[in-house]
Amino acid sequence: MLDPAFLFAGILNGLLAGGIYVLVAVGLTLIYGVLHIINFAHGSLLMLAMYAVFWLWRLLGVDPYAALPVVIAGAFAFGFVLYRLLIGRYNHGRDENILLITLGLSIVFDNAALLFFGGDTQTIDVPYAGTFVEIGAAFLPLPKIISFVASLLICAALGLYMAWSDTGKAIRAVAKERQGARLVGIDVENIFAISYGIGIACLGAAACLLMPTYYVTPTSGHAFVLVAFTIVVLGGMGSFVGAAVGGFLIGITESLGGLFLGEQLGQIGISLIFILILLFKPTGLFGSKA
Amino acid sequence: MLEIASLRAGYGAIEVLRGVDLAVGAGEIVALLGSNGAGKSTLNNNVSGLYRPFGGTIRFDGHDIAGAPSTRIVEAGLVQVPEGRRVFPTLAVRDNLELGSYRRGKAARAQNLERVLAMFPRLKERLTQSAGTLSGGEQQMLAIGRGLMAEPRLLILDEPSLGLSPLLVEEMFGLIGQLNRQGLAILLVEQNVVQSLAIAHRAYVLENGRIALSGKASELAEHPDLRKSYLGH
Amino acid sequence: MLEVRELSKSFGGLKAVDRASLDVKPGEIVGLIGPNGAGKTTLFAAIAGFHRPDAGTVVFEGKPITGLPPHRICAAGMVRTFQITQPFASISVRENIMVGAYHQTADRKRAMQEAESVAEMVGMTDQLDQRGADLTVAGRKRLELARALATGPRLLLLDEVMAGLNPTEIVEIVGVIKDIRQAGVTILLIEHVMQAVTSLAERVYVLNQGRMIAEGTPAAIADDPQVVEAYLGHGAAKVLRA
Amino acid sequence: MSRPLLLCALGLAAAIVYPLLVPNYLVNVGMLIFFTAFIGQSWNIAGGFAGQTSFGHVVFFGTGAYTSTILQVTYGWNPWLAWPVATAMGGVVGWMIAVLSFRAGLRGSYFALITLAFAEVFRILANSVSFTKGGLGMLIKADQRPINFQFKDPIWIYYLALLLCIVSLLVAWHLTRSRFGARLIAIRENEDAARALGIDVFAEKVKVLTLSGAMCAAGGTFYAQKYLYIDPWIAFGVDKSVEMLLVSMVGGAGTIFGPLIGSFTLMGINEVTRALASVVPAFKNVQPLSLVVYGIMLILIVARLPNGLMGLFARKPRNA
Repeated sequence: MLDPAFLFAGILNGLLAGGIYVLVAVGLTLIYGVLHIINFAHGSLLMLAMYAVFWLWRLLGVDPYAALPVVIAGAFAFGFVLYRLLIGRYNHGRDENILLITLGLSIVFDNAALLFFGGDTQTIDVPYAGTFVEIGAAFLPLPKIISFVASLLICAALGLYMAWSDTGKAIRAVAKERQGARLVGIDVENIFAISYGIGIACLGAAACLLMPTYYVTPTSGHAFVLVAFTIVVLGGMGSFVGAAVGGFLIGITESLGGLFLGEQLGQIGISLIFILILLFKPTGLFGSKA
Repeated sequence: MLEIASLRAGYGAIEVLRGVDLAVGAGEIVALLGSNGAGKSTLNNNVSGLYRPFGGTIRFDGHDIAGAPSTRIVEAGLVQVPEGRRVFPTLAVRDNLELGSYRRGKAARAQNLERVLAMFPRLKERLTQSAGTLSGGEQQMLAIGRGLMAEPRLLILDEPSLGLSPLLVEEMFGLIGQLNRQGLAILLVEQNVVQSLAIAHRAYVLENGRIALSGKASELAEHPDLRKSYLGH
Repeated sequence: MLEVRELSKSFGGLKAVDRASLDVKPGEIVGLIGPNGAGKTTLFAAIAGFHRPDAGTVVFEGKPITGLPPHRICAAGMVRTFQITQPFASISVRENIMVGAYHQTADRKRAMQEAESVAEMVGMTDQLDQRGADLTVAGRKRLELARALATGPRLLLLDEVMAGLNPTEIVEIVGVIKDIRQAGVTILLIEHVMQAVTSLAERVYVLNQGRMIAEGTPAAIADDPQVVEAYLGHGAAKVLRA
Repeated sequence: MSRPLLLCALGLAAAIVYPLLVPNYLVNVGMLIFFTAFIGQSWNIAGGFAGQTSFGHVVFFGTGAYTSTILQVTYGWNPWLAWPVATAMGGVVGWMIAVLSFRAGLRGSYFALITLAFAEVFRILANSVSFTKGGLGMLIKADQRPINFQFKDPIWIYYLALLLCIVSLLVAWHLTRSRFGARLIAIRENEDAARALGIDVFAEKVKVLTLSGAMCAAGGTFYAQKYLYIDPWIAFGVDKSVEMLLVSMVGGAGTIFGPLIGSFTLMGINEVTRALASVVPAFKNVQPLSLVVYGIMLILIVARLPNGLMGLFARKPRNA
């Protein structure tokens, strides 16, 4: 029989992982919700951001948490420019085209990383990495708790920005009613680029929060791609609340799947959820229309 | 105020407007009439900068705005309330109105909001409701309210009576008259010929991309060709 | 030939078509008109199997076809065109029409011959090698007609073939449609260009806000007060005398 | 003889003579070009002609590779006999994925992503269940006799790859001249219009994915026999999916020779970067550089050249 304390620890671990997933998925769902494009380069961009955090630490000794503002700003700028120069220009009215372009980007990023950084696994040594906190029967690493709290705070800040600022409102307006937005004088193309930038900025934040406990290799992004898509599809494409709920659900599923089915087979849950949702409830839990 | 000369426009390879001349003076209500597919919405969308015209000029206050981006046109005070309302369905009524002053009229946002809400008390009751849950008539008021938040100097109303009950249609035309009496110039694009002619100073009838008739509204109402342009007979 | 009875179709509470009925007899050209948003295209889509109707029946040549998928309806001998033309952009006009012709035969040679003879009928012989994407608006409209015709239908549903055409092009396409009828194809058409409807259709149905409000000859329709009000607004019938 | 036919005959003659003139290493490169063109063509039939972009075509490849290998290793089948069974299994998997996805109405990007997820499920399963030997992979006992689908002289496997490639070209050629192919193209260009013209879009899409899956599975068996080893990552990893998509897209999706030209280009870039690596020591890992180049080509082609490299050769009829 399974020890309930064991189960509790599993769920807790899943929740903690879910915090980061939420952040990654919020970026993806924002991009989808506003631009109606699927950003296949999401994982690779996260990987690049993780390398940025790694090199900031290795070369300049910047603590990953201290790097947050810089990496977030840098990621935003990178996303903004990427959209302006490439993604915004060439959809030719077919959504697969953007999927293919972002696939092309991920091929370029992954292999450029391999070329320049090599295939070795890179980690950051921070003094607080070995600190654990005891909650019930579970021992949880302090950085994971920090990253969990910080992800939620960043998501909340983003939520407030979307609710209260003019730009945030304009983003939400553009998501559903582009022509109406143009007619009140919103520069829709600019809002698109800003939205893409914010989506990538979320990845920058996630990278800072991940690095103290995680490692980076040129294929690190892969682990997150299908997970992020699954969360977004589960929650409903374009839905923020959905991304949040989906992030935690997937975090827990993964954690418990690993517990019951073992490390290898445990991952199957994610893909199966993804397939089943697409086949039987493509609107997800909170989506309005697929 | 608005002067359009030999405007040619369309979508892709389709030429919808084949040389249109039209003008709206300060303080006027001008009605733009015509059956479906005559090119009324194409005209609006080119004036508002959603599309780039193929040729011709569009002048607003003497400046050529043909092909200028919509952001600049709104900034200049030429605001369109589009057909089908185009409100932001997931945003609250208040947010919809506030976004009306995204590009213009931001400084006086609070006063303008008061003014618009005084004009549409029904919107005041629903400030926190999302716009998608409003009825058709309420959405139309919201769309007009949103347009007014930009302190327009010329307001284009595209089919404001479409889909409204006869009672609401009366109310809508009353409102248009009221806005005009406050000094606002209005280009009214309508299918509802009789009521539009009753309220407008001058009118144009668009037929297959060209102006088929134009003149004083009172005279046009009597014109035998008006009916023919709609019913072919 | 075609009997539509009490057909209804709603989208999220909005009744786009509300118990509409119409009949088409063999050899006729029948018009379906109505102001913007009247539900004409929705009615067409429901007849041709693109939307499943909520209620009502569609009978074609005595066989019930309500709710059948479009390819089954096409196989029964009824085919529609689209208001916004949908050419297969990257292939030639000949290949476009052949897609329709393959409905009648699996043989490539015969499909090609059929495509060429249909092209001649709609006046596209010179454009057979042009890409679908490179056609002018008038060319696209003709292609739309030709492809549908190549499937060998007995009833053709035409959705605004004249929208976006200039007066000369309208005259030409009216001629083409008359030829098609002469060749034995019955036609039901949605149209905005009233002059064209008047010169083509023997009978006209008028749809307004999802309901069928009138039926008759084009001349009679134009005098119907309900129709006048639908087109020109409330009170128009009194104000505007013929 | 018409000019294109003459070119084909010349190309074929060159392909037949080529392995007789070059060292084994280059015979192997040639084999890879034709093999990649073959599996690329299997992608192209669904993704290029019918417009059903798949991101997980490797699911068929792996199905073929594992089916024949398991039949051979575990049940002692002769690989030549296992080959058609593996091919059929690929067809079945294609049919199943198509029925599920198209019944649910998935199109465009959604279809692409669900194929990716199916491939992941298969990979994780192959990694976990016992009859595939899990992550250890499966080794086919070397016994280099033609009766075992193993050849001592690489020239034979080269000719087999060439034959597969020719068959795939003929399939694609047939698509350009048949009703089935015309319908697929119509579906790619505009599903609604295709439907209106009497095409049973669902049935045709299922058919094409079944065909494509079967072809790709045949490639899987070929691969397993050539290298005598497969594991979950080789058989179901995302890399092969991307490779199939890339060669077709870069060469020209929906064209007969697109995958072959794309495959030729990919191998060409590979060889150039390999040569470069021997000169510039910093680039000691070759593979990523050629993929960077290839990724950039993919982006440029989607952005600027919808017909791929083929678009540079074939001048489209254009009306003045």
